[in-house]
Amino acid sequence: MEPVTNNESSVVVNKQNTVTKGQSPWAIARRKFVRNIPAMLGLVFLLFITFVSMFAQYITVPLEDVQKVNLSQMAKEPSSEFLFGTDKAGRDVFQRLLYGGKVSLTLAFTITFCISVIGTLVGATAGFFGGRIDNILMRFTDFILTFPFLIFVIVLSSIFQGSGIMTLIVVISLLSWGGLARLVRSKILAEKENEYTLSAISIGCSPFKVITKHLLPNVMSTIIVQATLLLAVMIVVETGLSFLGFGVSSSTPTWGNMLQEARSPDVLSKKWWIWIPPAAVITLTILSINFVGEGLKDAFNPKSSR
Amino acid sequence: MTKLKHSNGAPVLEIKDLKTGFRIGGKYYNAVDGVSFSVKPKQVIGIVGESGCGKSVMSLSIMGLLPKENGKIVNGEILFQERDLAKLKDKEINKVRGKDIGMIFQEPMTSLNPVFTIGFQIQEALLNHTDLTKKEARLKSIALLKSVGISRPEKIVDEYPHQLSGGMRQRVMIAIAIACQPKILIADEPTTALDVTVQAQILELLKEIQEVNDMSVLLITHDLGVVAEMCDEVIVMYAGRIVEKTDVDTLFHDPKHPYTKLLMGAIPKMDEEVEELSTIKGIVPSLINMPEVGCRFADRCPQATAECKTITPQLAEVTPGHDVSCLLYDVSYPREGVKVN
Amino acid sequence: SGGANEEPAEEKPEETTGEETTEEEATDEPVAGGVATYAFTQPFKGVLDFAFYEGQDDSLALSFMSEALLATGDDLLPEANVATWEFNEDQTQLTFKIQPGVKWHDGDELKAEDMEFAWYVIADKDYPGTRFTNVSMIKGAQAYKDGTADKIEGITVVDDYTITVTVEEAVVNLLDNIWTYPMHKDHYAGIAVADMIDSPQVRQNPMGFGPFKVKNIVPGEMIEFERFDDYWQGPALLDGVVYKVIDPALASGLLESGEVDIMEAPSDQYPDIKELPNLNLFEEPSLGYSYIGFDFGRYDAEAGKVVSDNPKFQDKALRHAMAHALDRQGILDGFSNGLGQLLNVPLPSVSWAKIPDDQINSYEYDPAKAKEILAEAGYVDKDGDGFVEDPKGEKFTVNFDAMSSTSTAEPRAQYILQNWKDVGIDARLNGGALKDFNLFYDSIDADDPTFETFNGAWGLATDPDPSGIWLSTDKWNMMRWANEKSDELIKAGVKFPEDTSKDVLEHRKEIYYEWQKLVNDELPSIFMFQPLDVYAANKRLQNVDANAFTVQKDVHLWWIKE
Amino acid sequence: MSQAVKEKDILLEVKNLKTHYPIKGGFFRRQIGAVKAVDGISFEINKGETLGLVGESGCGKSTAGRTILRLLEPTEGQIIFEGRDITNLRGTSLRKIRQDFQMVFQDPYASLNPTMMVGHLVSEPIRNYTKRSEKDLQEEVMELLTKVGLPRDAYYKYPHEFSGGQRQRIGIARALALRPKLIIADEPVSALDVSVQSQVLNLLKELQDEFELTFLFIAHDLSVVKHMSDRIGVMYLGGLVELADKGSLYSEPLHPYTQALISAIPEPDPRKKKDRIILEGDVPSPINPPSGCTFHPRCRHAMPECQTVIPSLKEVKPGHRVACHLYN
Amino acid sequence: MLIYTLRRLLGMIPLLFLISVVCFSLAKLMPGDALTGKVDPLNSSPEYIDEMREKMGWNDPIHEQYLSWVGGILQGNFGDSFNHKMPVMELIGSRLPNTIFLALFALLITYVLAFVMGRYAGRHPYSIGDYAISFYNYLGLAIPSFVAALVAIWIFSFQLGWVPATGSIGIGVEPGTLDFYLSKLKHTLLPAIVLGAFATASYTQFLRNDMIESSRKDYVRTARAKGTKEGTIFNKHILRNSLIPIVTLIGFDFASLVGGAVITETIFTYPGIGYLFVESITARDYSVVLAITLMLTIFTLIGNLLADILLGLVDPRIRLE
Ligand SMILES: Nc1ncnc2c1ncn2[C@@H]1O[C@H](COP(=O)(O)OP(=O)(O)OP(=O)(O)O)[C@@H](O)[C@H]1O
Ligand SMILES: Nc1ncnc2c1ncn2[C@@H]1O[C@H](COP(=O)(O)OP(=O)(O)OP(=O)(O)O)[C@@H](O)[C@H]1O
Ligand SMILES: [Mg+2]
Ligand SMILES: [Mg+2]
Repeated sequence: MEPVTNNESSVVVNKQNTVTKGQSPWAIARRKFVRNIPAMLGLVFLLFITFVSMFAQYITVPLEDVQKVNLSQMAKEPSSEFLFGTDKAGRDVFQRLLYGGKVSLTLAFTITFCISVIGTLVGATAGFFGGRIDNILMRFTDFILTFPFLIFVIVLSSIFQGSGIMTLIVVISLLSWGGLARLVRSKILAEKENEYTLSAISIGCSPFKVITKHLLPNVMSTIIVQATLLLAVMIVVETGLSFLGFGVSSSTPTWGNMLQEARSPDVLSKKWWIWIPPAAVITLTILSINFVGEGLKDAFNPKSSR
Repeated sequence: MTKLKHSNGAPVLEIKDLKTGFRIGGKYYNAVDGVSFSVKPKQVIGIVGESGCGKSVMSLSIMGLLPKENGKIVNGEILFQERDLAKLKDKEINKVRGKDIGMIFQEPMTSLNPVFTIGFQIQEALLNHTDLTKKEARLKSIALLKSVGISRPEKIVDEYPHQLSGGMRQRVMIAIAIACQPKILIADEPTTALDVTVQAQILELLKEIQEVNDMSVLLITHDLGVVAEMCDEVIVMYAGRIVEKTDVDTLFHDPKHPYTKLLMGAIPKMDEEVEELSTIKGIVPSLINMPEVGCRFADRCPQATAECKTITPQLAEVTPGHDVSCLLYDVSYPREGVKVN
Repeated sequence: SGGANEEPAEEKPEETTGEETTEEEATDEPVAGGVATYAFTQPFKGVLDFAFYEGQDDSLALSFMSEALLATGDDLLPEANVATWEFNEDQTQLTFKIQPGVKWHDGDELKAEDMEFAWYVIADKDYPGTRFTNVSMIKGAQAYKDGTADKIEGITVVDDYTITVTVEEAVVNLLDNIWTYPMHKDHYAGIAVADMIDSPQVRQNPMGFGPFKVKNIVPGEMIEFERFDDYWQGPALLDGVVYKVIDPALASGLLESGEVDIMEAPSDQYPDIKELPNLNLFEEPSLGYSYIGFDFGRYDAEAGKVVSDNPKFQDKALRHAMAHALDRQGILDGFSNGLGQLLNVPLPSVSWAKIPDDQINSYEYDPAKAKEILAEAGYVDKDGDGFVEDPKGEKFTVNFDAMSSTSTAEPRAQYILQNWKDVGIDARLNGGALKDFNLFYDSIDADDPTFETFNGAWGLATDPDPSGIWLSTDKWNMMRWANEKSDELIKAGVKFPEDTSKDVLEHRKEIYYEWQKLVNDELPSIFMFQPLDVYAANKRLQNVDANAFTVQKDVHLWWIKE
Repeated sequence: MSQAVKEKDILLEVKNLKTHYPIKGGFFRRQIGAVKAVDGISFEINKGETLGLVGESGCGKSTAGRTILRLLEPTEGQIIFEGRDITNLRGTSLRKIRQDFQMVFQDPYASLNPTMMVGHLVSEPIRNYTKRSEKDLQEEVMELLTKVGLPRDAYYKYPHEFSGGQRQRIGIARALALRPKLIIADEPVSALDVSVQSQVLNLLKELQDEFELTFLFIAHDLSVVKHMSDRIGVMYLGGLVELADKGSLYSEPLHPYTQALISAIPEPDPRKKKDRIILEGDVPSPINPPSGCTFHPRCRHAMPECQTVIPSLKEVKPGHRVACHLYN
Repeated sequence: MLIYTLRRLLGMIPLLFLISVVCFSLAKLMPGDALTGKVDPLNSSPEYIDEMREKMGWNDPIHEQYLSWVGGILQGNFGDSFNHKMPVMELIGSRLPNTIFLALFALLITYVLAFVMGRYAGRHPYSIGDYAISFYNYLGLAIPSFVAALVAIWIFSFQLGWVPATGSIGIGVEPGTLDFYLSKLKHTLLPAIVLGAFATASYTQFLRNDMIESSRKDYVRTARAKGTKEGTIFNKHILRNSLIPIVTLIGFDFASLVGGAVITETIFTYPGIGYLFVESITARDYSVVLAITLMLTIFTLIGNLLADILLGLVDPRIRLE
């Protein structure tokens, strides 16, 4: 019988001096997560797609060759030579998919990371200190949140067009940390009510220590879950923007740029192999991210039993 | 106050060998494990025991309110007016709930629906079981509020739960429970969340209502003081089983079960000075760690012998009206040095 | 398309039988009735007067309801429409004679004063449109615009049907340039010029004397036209026409389903549309071309002319090599479905002034030759990185820019770079990305130093005069290419021959041939190709014909065969 | 243990302490009022004694405790610790003084950071104030854990692996880690079952003897307070209404509120009959406390002057202070 | 409540001011203007372009341009669209109803679907129906709206021909007639479904989970103890509590739907605000871009306010002051 989180059950009264280590909440969450089949499948898929994308150059040909237009093999159907066929410029869809994944995923991961950092920083500071600091930070967050996101990204990306994906990352990150900051703040406010915060202060922890050692680990699960969902959103944002022509420059392969080809009905109807793979990969990726997110949420939820 | 009204009428409610289980990881574990007792008309029965000993589960079993996902009555009968409540369908038991048996819960703060007015929530009980019109029901609910000691009931009917204090909410809960003048009121720790002075008010109210309505009351609590004050008969539970059952006076002045004795010694008394309170070592075993055979208290019992772990004691009458479930008093296992008083 | 992305203004359909013959023509007798749907792929603005409109979106709609005094023939020469014209001796006076009995949609007769009114509106100081260049040659028009005169000196209304204009200076292409769309004076009575563009007279009840009149306008979405029974060439056969805006992506589907009867087919859907059995296709070379320009220098605003001071592309051999390196036919076939024809001079193939191809260099795709030329010019790979160094031995890279307008823009740019790399030129996409239309032209305007070669497109006029973009004084000389010889020829091309007996057309032809040879040889930009416009019409729609600039020819003769 | 207390050995003195929570509102979100959670209380705690503080929920016990620890800013009044006014300490000096008083919290579930190992939880206060080798620390913490009745390997476990009573022991160990002079225990047993409660109470008493601790023991259960304390203060609506030795408080409660409170406690003996004083109504809101004596609207003995004059806490008998006009 | 609303409205003023500054600066930072690349020797001339730029004030110092712009707005004048040659307000006024109609329609679909499915799944958790709904939800969350739009067009317009794929109104219908409204409905159906049906997922999931959670609440037990029927318990006690958070999001949603319609409108060439915006960005039609941005910002602000007020109205526990 395995130890249950039920408070009364698993107290190990150890008479000998052997040291048995306890299970941290993280370890418990990990165990719960590992048992969640959809979440694990999602994670495996996500890791797989990330891995093959990140190592695209070792798996297939170098980027320059992938980008090479080949007029003699345009829009070829999938075959043994071209796993997913070729696009209208004669480029191997499969190879582009890998490189596209590299850019799309890097973008999504980086943006998510930036958002998480900014959002956490702002949210935690505002929530912990309260008062004037909170007021100022939250007004600023409101300000950011008021911008119609898509509209502003479009405007900004037409200002900074061509200056690479770095700018896109900065632009999107700066525009979208507001929600997370609010969430973190409210979580911190709630956690602050818990007596352990008072207890930390009363044993002489500095505010910095209270935030980093006591509050953040407790809101971390929320942040992680939220970041996972954000990751999915960011993939949609990248693909959507690129689809509209306001995202990553079309000279770089990304899933969104690949999908853009489907705007031509000819491709949409007759050359399914050009757009179905990116569409499917996008959908599957988001699906698996959502599964992972759901799994994490479940794993972190002390009430859930799995 | 406790006029020991041992009325000799037929029991209103009779529980026979009730076993209620919860599914944990695919297996059922009994949180209530073979409980039998009966409630006579106008009797106030107290049920005491530590947290987790199955008091609430038992009361929920009677009301058919066990969580559907993982809880069910495994065995036993709950006889009420010649019907076995344990076997009734949802629809049928719905007609009993709130009408013949009322119930109030521990948490007055969360037991009322925050988005409906007080009036609505009382009327609902009335409309469920009577043919009153809405208007009549409203008037009745105002009367009910008044009867549970709420001043300005005309105003309170239209207020929302969050506008009331804990004590007032518990009064509202009582009003709901007695709306249809039930035969039995089950009160699951009705005052645990309240302050002593408010507790005193509520207990006073309960007594009054019990008398006026001629109800039987099943009062669940872990506060021995409340039991002493309110009850005619007391049932002490431990880990899903009844360990001792007797009238209130006997229990407090002549407790038999070691658990009961320890429990009594653990509470500081107002008028006595003790340097050290008695303690019970260890904790209640959790459902899944429950020993299969033997006395469930054996692990913590200072008087336990080896047999206690192998022989399951039965609840048996030791002296008239005093049932104990302990090998110490079981005549079929006489031992040396057993002090039977 | 980019560059002069607006369609040239002289798109008046007129009565000539097209040389285009499509499959089986209708054998039956025309039947009146029915409504045809003409689709366009961008929302129209609804500025429904030729004097004010700006884009093709409105001009296509206008073509159903408005006409000009003159029209343009399939050979791109002016023709009479509702008026004939006459020049005086020294070619400084032009007289229009309007055919009597031409009715506006409100029943009033078209009069000379309507033409006069149009010129006055355009020359007005409050006129917000772009057409002043089309009246500026009239004597006194500038003065009127500046407010120094209250009449335009050069305009004389002789009688109701006759009007004469005097021009400042005789030019050979006056007829091509002068504004000939009348505006119904009474229709605009009481409206200040500044307010006209927003007035209901333009927006809701536009006025013309074409075969159809407006019945209903859904802004930005569609215009319903109904037959105008008093049309001067007799009532149209169709009951009406619907001008409808659709998503380009859906063109082929809508054509297939018959929801759209006729439209210019988006080139990317050509393969699809070609396959549709219910359509007739009309393929016409359009008035425009794409090119890759070299950056020769900058525009000196103070001096008002371009200065070709960028040393990079001064070597003609380099330019020739880069042209030979390009697989233009491949690009055309690969990215434009082969819809176009290569060209080597900036004149439309249908123009009378176009030099025959055998007299000029056609710059075939020949990488070997390109490498040869490069090597001769001193561009050789000295450090063995696979790319040539310049004659001084320094690293040689070429930046390339293109607009991100269509979905094929990216692979096309990629392919062009590949072509150049194949002959050893280290060509790169400037900044790693395509630029949107605005940034592209902003950078050119600002003489962005990173701009070295760029893929643009131009619209072509019916008249061959290349001034406006090819003179060294033109601000729109995007290559910043200054060449004295070229300037001379361009200026001579619009002058009347000194030998007055010489045929003006022949005279100009000679000059333009010479200019084309020069440009073809100097190659300030690599001329890519002239696109082919494809018009698709449902087979039920009869009497449809197209030329280089329109499919809306003789719309009053269209009819529907069920 | 209280025998050893020398009369004038005052550890902590609280003078006219007030803590108000501001209420914001109105158009400009100005402060429009205050929750007068603690409204002028004065008492002192002698070295080595246990002062109990009882009162109903919301009467300001926790607020008082927290204010004394300077976890909340006092609105008014003075807190004097070992003769030193600590009311206005800030920053480092405040952190320094915190070594000397510690707190045991009510909710054993919420007061331990669930993400930290017990060993770290308990050693954290030491880490905050001293530099010690990891090994020493571990030894010390394990020692401490055994002191409070936990196994040594609890060090490596997480709070969720313990029962409520055990968690409360962890909390106590943590409070003891710095060997503080004063421990404020804020309802340390109210969330526990009787059997467990008695364990914790016994433990606290033991520890008090062993470490010569001074306690401010807050609870709403009068019998528990009485069991634990030498002297007891009774709070009502932010004010201290009575302060006396536990013996005299129980045998001879003076304030009508204290009398009602004591009589409300159900006696675990059915044979004892008491005259129950049932209070009318609810405790008024601390935002708008009644004028004069805050208890007057519910008081059986209310006199006209109770409505206007605020009674002050006066010593009416040796060691027995009460704030009531009846004893003027 | 009134005071609360007023205070919130007042609080918007500085925010709006800041946002207008940001918007304006951004618009001016975009490369090119409405006249860029209008290179057409036949129709235009460099002189004309210079003259127009001067006339439009595009050569003035930026703060002066800003002041005159803001000055105009304060008088209700957002300037003229350069591209459409008409006052911006009129232009937006002609497109806004379409977008609002689309947004409301989508909102209706979202809420109805979410309500029906969420209620079912919440009442019958872990049933086959629940799993089917979950499956739909996961797909809904994973398929980006533009992919859905493309597929929907292909299937419903091209293959099945049920609904038109573009525009907002059919040919030859008189405004005001029944046909007119039917035609509008038909045109809006597909984009609304794509916009609405795919937004459903998160709400459905939310409603379901909240209902399951609510059904474990103490007050539900109380209701059962009163003898209330199961149906009533779900439809009244549980649903009422679970709907509150969703319903109050309507205001917020509406604002974000209007702003988020960019992609959908563009794909469906649905002449609404989103499409106009993309069009105007490409054409650098500043006055329109600015007006739309500002308008959507105000929508967002009002939406947020509305959400809060709604919450205060439906949830008796929350009092706004
Ligand atoms: N829904 C449930 N699922 C699984 N186990 C349950 C459930 N409800 C109660 N139990 C278990 O049943 C046992 C008895 O619980 P019950 O609530 O009856 O205790 P109690 O005596 O009422 O305690 P308390 O004084 O805390 O109310 C406990 O071990 C508890 O963990
Ligand atoms: N952060 C706060 N903001 C505003 N009011 C508060 C705050 N904390 C407590 N209060 C109010 O102050 C009063 C006193 O609260 P306090 O927590 O000190 O009471 P208590 O006696 O400890 O009660 P309990 O027995 O419930 O712990 C209460 O009315 C409470 O509502
Ligand atoms: Mg219980
Ligand atoms: Mg407290």
